[in-house]
Amino acid sequence: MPDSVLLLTLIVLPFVASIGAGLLPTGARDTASALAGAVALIGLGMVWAAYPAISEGTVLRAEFAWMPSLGLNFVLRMDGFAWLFCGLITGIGALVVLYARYYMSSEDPVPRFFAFLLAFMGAMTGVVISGNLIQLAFFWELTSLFSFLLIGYWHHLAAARDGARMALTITATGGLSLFAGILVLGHIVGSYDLDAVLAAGDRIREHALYLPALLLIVLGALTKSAQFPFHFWLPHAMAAPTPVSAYLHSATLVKAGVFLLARLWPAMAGTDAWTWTVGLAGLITMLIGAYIAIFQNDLKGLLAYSTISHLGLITLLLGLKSELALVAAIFHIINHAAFKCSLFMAAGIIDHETGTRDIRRLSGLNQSMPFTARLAMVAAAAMAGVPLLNGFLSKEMFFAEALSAEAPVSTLLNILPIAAMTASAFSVAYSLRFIHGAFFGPEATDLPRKPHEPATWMRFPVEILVLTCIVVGVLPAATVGPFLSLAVHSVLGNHVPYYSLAVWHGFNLPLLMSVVAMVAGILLYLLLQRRLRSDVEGPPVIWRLEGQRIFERVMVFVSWRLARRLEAVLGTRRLQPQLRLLVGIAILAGATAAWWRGFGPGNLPPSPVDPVLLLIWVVGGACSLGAAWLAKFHRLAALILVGGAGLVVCITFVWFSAPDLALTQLTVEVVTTVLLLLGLRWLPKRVQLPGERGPEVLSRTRRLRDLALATGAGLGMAALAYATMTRTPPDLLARHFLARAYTEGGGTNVVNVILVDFRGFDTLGEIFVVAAVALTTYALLRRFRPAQDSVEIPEQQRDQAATDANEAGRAEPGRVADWLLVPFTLTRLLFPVMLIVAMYLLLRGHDLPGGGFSAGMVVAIAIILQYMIGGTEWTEDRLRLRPQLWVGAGLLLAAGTGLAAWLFGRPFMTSYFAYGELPIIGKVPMASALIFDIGVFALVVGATLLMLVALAHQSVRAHRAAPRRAATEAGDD
Amino acid sequence: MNQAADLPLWAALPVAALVLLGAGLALVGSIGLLKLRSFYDRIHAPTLGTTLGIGCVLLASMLFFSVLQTRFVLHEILITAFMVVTTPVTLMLLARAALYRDRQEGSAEVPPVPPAAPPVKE
Amino acid sequence: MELVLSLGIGVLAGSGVWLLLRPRTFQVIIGLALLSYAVNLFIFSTGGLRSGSPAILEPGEVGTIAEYADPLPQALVLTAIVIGFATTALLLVVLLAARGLTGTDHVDGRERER
Amino acid sequence: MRRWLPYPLVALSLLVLWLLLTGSTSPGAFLLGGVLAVAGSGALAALTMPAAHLRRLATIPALLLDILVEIVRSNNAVARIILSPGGTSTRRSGFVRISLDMRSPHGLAALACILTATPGTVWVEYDSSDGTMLLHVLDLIDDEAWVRIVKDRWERRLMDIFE
Amino acid sequence: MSAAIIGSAVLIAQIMLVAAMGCATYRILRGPRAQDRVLALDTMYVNAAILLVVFGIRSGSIYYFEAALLITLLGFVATAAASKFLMRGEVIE
Amino acid sequence: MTGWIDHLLIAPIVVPMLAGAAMILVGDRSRTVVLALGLLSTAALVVLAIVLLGLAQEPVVRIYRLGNWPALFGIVLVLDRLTALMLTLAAVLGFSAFLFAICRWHRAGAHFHPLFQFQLMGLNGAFLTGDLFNLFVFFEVMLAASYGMALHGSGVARVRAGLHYIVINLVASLLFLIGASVVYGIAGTLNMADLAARMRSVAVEDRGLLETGLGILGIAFLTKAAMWPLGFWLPPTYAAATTPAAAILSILSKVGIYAVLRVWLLLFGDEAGASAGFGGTWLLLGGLATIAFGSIAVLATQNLPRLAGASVMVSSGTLLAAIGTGQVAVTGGALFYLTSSVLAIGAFFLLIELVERGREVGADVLAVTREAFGTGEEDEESPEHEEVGVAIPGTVAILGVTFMACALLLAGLPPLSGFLAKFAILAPLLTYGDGGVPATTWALMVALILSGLASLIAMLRVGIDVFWASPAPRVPRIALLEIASVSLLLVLCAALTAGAGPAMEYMQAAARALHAPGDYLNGVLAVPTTLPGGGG
Ligand code: NA
Ligand code: NA
Repeated sequence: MPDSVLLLTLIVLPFVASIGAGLLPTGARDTASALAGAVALIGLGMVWAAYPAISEGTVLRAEFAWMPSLGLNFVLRMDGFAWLFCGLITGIGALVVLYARYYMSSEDPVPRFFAFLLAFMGAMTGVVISGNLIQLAFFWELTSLFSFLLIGYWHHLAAARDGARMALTITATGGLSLFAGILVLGHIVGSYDLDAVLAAGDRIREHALYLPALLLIVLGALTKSAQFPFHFWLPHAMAAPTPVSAYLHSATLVKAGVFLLARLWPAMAGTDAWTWTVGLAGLITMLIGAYIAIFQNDLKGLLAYSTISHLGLITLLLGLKSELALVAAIFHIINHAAFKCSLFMAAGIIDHETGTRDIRRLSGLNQSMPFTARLAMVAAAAMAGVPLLNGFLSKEMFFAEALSAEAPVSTLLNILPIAAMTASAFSVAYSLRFIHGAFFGPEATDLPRKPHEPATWMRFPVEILVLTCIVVGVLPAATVGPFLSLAVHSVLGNHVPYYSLAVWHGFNLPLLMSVVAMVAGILLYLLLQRRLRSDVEGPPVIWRLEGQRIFERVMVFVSWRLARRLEAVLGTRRLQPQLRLLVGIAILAGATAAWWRGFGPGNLPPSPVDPVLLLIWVVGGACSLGAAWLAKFHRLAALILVGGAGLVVCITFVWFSAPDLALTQLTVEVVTTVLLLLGLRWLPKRVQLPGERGPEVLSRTRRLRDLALATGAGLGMAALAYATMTRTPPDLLARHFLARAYTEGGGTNVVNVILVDFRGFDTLGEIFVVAAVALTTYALLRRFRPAQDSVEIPEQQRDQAATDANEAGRAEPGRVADWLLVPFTLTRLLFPVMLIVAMYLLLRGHDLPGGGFSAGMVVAIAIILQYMIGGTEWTEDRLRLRPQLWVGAGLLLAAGTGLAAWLFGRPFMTSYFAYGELPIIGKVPMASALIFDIGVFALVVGATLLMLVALAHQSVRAHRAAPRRAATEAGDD
Repeated sequence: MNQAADLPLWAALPVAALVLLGAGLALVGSIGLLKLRSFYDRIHAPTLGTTLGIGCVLLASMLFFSVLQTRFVLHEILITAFMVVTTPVTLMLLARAALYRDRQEGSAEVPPVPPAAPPVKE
Repeated sequence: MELVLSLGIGVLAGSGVWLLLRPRTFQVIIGLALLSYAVNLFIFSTGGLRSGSPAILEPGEVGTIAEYADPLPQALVLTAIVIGFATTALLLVVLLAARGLTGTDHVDGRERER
Repeated sequence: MRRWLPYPLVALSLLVLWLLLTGSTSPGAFLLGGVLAVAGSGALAALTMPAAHLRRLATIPALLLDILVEIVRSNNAVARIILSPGGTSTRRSGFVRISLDMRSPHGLAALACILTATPGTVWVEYDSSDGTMLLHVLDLIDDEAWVRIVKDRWERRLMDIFE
Repeated sequence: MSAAIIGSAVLIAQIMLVAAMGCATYRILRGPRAQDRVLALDTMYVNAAILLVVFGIRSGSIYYFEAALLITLLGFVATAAASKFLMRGEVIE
Repeated sequence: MTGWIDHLLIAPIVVPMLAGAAMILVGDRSRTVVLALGLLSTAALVVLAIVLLGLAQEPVVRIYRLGNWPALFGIVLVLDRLTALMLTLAAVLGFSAFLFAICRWHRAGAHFHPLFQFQLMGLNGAFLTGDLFNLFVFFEVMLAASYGMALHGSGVARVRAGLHYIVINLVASLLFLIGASVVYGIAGTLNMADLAARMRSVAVEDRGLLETGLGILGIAFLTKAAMWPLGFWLPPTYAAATTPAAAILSILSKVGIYAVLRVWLLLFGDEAGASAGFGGTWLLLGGLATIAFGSIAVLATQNLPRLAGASVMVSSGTLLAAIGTGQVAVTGGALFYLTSSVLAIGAFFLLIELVERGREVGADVLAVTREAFGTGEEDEESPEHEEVGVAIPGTVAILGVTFMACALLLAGLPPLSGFLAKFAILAPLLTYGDGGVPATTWALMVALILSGLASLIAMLRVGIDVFWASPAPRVPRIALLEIASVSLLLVLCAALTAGAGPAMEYMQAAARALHAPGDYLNGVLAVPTTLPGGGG
């Protein structure tokens, strides 16, 4: 089988099967477990198939391009070490699947469970056979993710949710740190390829960035392997179904951390920094984990802390500067997987059969489930390091290393043997507690369920694992020896030290230490009997130091309270500060650039001051400042002043030879004023109260700040304008347009030719803006709901209605019709006049000031005038306006004119003009631009009316609603 | 201003006079806006500008362009016509609005609402 | 003349910014109107100021920069005026809707509590 | 004819308007102007404008001349009032209520235009139920004089034309 | 000669007209009543229209005429709307 | 003179333009016709975008001279890799949002469909145009339509947020105008390529003024890109908008990024003479601040729409900072990130509503106290029934999977493209500093990692709360099209992961072209082979 097929099958199959399992129906327990089991066995088969090549020292490798430009390829790489892990993953995986089939309730929707388990298997495989470190980080995070899903499988339980959340938060954070560390490592080495990195050990250790890389990567490994101070997530992960714990928390997930440390050992280990970080963390974890484990009342909790402790042991071994320690570490990885997995399974059986895992409630199970008890005892003995079991062997190696390792500082060296013995004694104590507490003593009578032996196949995986513990313990060299050698060789290459896997090394110091630890452990357990039976939760001395509590406090503070406070400080949801910032930063941006480079007035001699325009701008400035002053309490005045300022702008345009601008400005001015007046009716009355004058200190400073900003903006604009105006304007475009407006654009009004031809695309976009706005206002006004105090009919009208009601024989609107009699007549007469003027502006636009826009505005004004004087109903009875139709037709006409050029093989918006000869009329200019302008015209008429009429209709609605409201109010009284 | 040089003196003098007269009337009207005491007095002031004021200037403009272009320019008539038609609309609405507001405040300056007329029998 | 117009633009912009920073929606819309006058004039002014130059070509004429004002800024201003008009209308309707829905004409849709 | 050209006089005025605007008397201008004028009068018809039937057209020029004279006279008078230093204190302004006989909306509109166009008088209010009009006069010396001026000088002549 | 006469007359006239606009502005600013402000705006429009006609004479160009025309034809709509607002509390009923 | 293939350049603008206009004409008369037009247009845009993506890979920069005027005097559309990429993103997002909208949301107010088309037209126009003022116009088209989209459905929250959104954008538009007119006043051109060509030769005494104008212009862009402290408007606006509107709005902030990429790299590249690298540090610092603030905002909310809005800020900040480093390869990575983040955030916005549909009213209020971090009292469950899993209904399961996918994308975790996107920025960033690694690189690295962590924590909090902690989830009614539209975007993210190699090559090529705009300049400013002028 080619390497690539083998490796791909190994990694892809679990994911594919995971999707398959996820799609199974809820009740398909057998199908799902069969699928999962088959995948694990196939994987195991693949591992088996790879053995011949691996045993020859070949590294299986398959590489696929992924992001080659960034040095990221999908590399699958299996050496002896990876092979060993693959064996653990698939082999123990198969056993766990079998166990889970019986453990999980038939009511449980297990296909989901197996889907997660399979995906996890794939991710874990990915971690161990990644040949690219980025890819390793990729799968690393996936293991966190799927372990999260597995831990939270029973998400209806709060403990499961919390445990899952904590596990993911910590391991994924570690994963991100690992990712960063790998990036730094890649920067040092110049490649993320594992082989390249492993080959560059010396360069890495000497690089300035070694320490950051080391810290980041170690952080990732320690979090994953539940090392102090990140250990606390693991006990909470016990909320997962027991098969999950048996798989993830003994053999796979938590081993990923130590796997990584071992993997990178040749590249990164061997420095003081390494020993201090990795070794110290392992040492502390080993002790704390073992100590706490003694005081756990939950069987799984005990096993969890024991796992922490054993992983601490492995980490400590990896942290030492010794090849032999590495051998011991790898050996213990295997051993721990076997005994811990079987113990988890045993704990699960107890839980399954009795309904509880509380050591204090359990008792005398030896009677009801003797076979399980034997199995558990053997496994626990292996955990305690009893001779002739696998745990003893690696423990002996550890003791030997503790005595001989070279530590960076002698103090560490001195405490190592003592620490090793202490931890070992603790592990004896908690192993005793596990066995003694659950299986011995009088038979418990108040258990939730009546205990009996589990189903045969549920016990089978435990039997296999316990058997392994015994066989390895008795015949280490013959059984595990070759595999261990393979793994060690693939990590250390040529530097493998001599080590012996014999059961008996003669009477030596390590053996003495073992005996002492054993005796001390038994004594400790006996001493603690009373305390352990009491209801006191947690270990003495450090019971307050609960990692979870601290973690949650910190998380709530940092990620919620602090974040909210910071968001309030650094951000705002109010408009005024946002605008202040925007204006302020714009001023700053301009000022900084100006200050950096400096700009002064240009060299153009200033044109002589026209006293008339000067005076006009005195008026304009007064209007502008007046509007700013009065806008709060005298809205109408402000509006009128804006009108005045607009008029000044309009005159300025005239002054500087821009009649088109003047016309447009004027029409826009009028329509805007009418619009704002229409809106004024719906705003609250705002009158200046006597008390409102004196501004408080706070608001005074705020006003001063705003005044400064406004002054800054004004001065800035003035400076910018003056500097621009006094520079010779570049005239390339101007020349071009002036020269070609008539000859190539067919019009004498250059501005209009630019608008409808040279830059007609701008105009096309512009009318779509108008259309979009009109549609939006229409849509918004359809849902308009006036404020409570604006709903009522204005008092003017109510007063008049009351007066009219007193007059017999006069209908309510009578008076109004009277006052409006003359204006009514005159404005109706003006209607056709305005239309004719509009046509005039439209048709001559290309050659003379005018054009579609101003013409459209005039028509809209003409119509709105009728609305104003005649009233909505009257006008709409007579003029059937379909503003939306005008809008649509206008847009299509304008766009269609642009499109028509395609028919002639020209680009969009290419114009066409010619002078046609017509009888009687004579020469007639025919320009496609005119049709375009007519489109603009139609759109402007439609859009303006759509907005104005929609706004006007609100009054009609209010009038209709008012009597209704009056009626209901009367009914309420 | 270049074209003005081409204007014969006989035309220039009346054009100048008319322009000054018109502008003067408009100014006087606007001064009235400042000087006159009540709103109802002030409402008369701008009509100086809207009638004779603009009329004189338009006449000047007609004269100026007609002589220069040696043909009649009659555009300006339109402005006059528009002014005549539009001014009453504004002023009537405005006067009426002021009347309403003053009555509302019970001002003694304005006449009260006329007594109810006898119902008209059809 | 340039100084006069620059100062005019400055006054319009300053008044506009002042109003923009006020708390009432109506003040804001008036401020934006003034600001867009300032900006329109500014765009217009970038083509240089030409008083009394002809605005329209003679038929068949090839215009020159010596005689005519730069027409491009004018075209840009026209587009800007139209877009400004449309957005002012929209803002008006939105502020009315906000006033209707929230019951206040404060820009934040609620009075500032102090 | 009525259907296509509801207001011939209006249409004619619109044509004149068009010709004045374009400043052209070419056949093309006439043709286009004519079409637009007819369309414009149609638009007016849509607004259900009551048609005016003018009579005694011959009196119009004299009326216009009178109006012009009156405008010049009152411009002078009002300008004096404004400019004279004490003009504001000795003068009395006030409202005059005048009962009108004219009912034609066109006639009333014309009257309003005349009164507004002559500085010193402003039409304030009109009550159709009894046909009274409220006039504000800047320089009100004699109420009755104003009633006479309005009724004799303007209303009667307008009624001749419009009713 | 003609140029000087017309030129100075036009300049004086324009200054008078701007002064007139200034008066109107003062009235807008001072009020006291809303109707005064509306009236002043109307006056301002008229003065502006006259100013533009005079400017037409000054520049000898007929292209500014339309602006004056539009001011007279459309300017009143704004003031009429404001008046209507004062009179009835809303512009369109 | 122009082959049909040249017209393809303008088709992304013309198609929605015509569709929208026709929709207005049809009005309320036939809903079917409107829907058919919409479907036709949005689907056509996807096809067009793919074709243009192909065209963009040809070595020449394609240009389209509107009105057949030479590039200097008329307006040109330019197609390069970046443009094609942005067009594709807009088209895909548009298509998804359209499918989502027609299930129910388009009935929430009037004129949804034409506004939607105009929105797409504005976006496409902004991406295609090569003219600074025309860019303004299309910004306005886009914004005008976006106002409609943001306000679609009305209601207090939308109107309140919409008011802020509109006012701020109006001010930003004015700044844009000021900047553009200074550019015209000094450089005398509006064509971006021409402007770039003239940058070197700007007189010393004019350079300060020009840079002032460009600085102001930059503020306008950065406001739209929601850079801190100019982007506070974004989360509330997007959160308040209706779902499809929010999805389509989410690409709007990227238009600001696009503008920065386009204009800034064009004008201030290495060839800009004295102005080279103008403001780059500010871009980088602003980006970092935006990441920080966005991450804080992500953490500070339990409300999914706000969370999504804050995520948009994080993504904007990341892009700004990456661009601010001024390195080609980092820009390439940024483009990869841009693609991934647009798709992810779009999917997330669509998903949020589906998720919330199944939630009980007020659930999240309770959740904050009860389940923020499990600090509340533990639930009391009876031990007999506890250890049996709860079956998850299919709909909820699909939602859960899609939610998880979005969470992973936002947090930058594998297996979807979020992880690779961060890698694509970080890897070249670290590789560059061959001597020492500059502090800003570390800062950006920390910011990226921590922002991912913040997203993870926030999404975890909300996800657990929604999918796990709610008692007996009510199965929401979800149309197939709705979930399909979300899935489409997520599948694209997966495809981006799988095809990361070719995708990254495209992005790198685009980045190289952006940093060395010689081809762009030559392509745009080439003398047309045909006679100019539209006459005759
Ligand atoms: Na016990
Ligand atoms: Na009068």
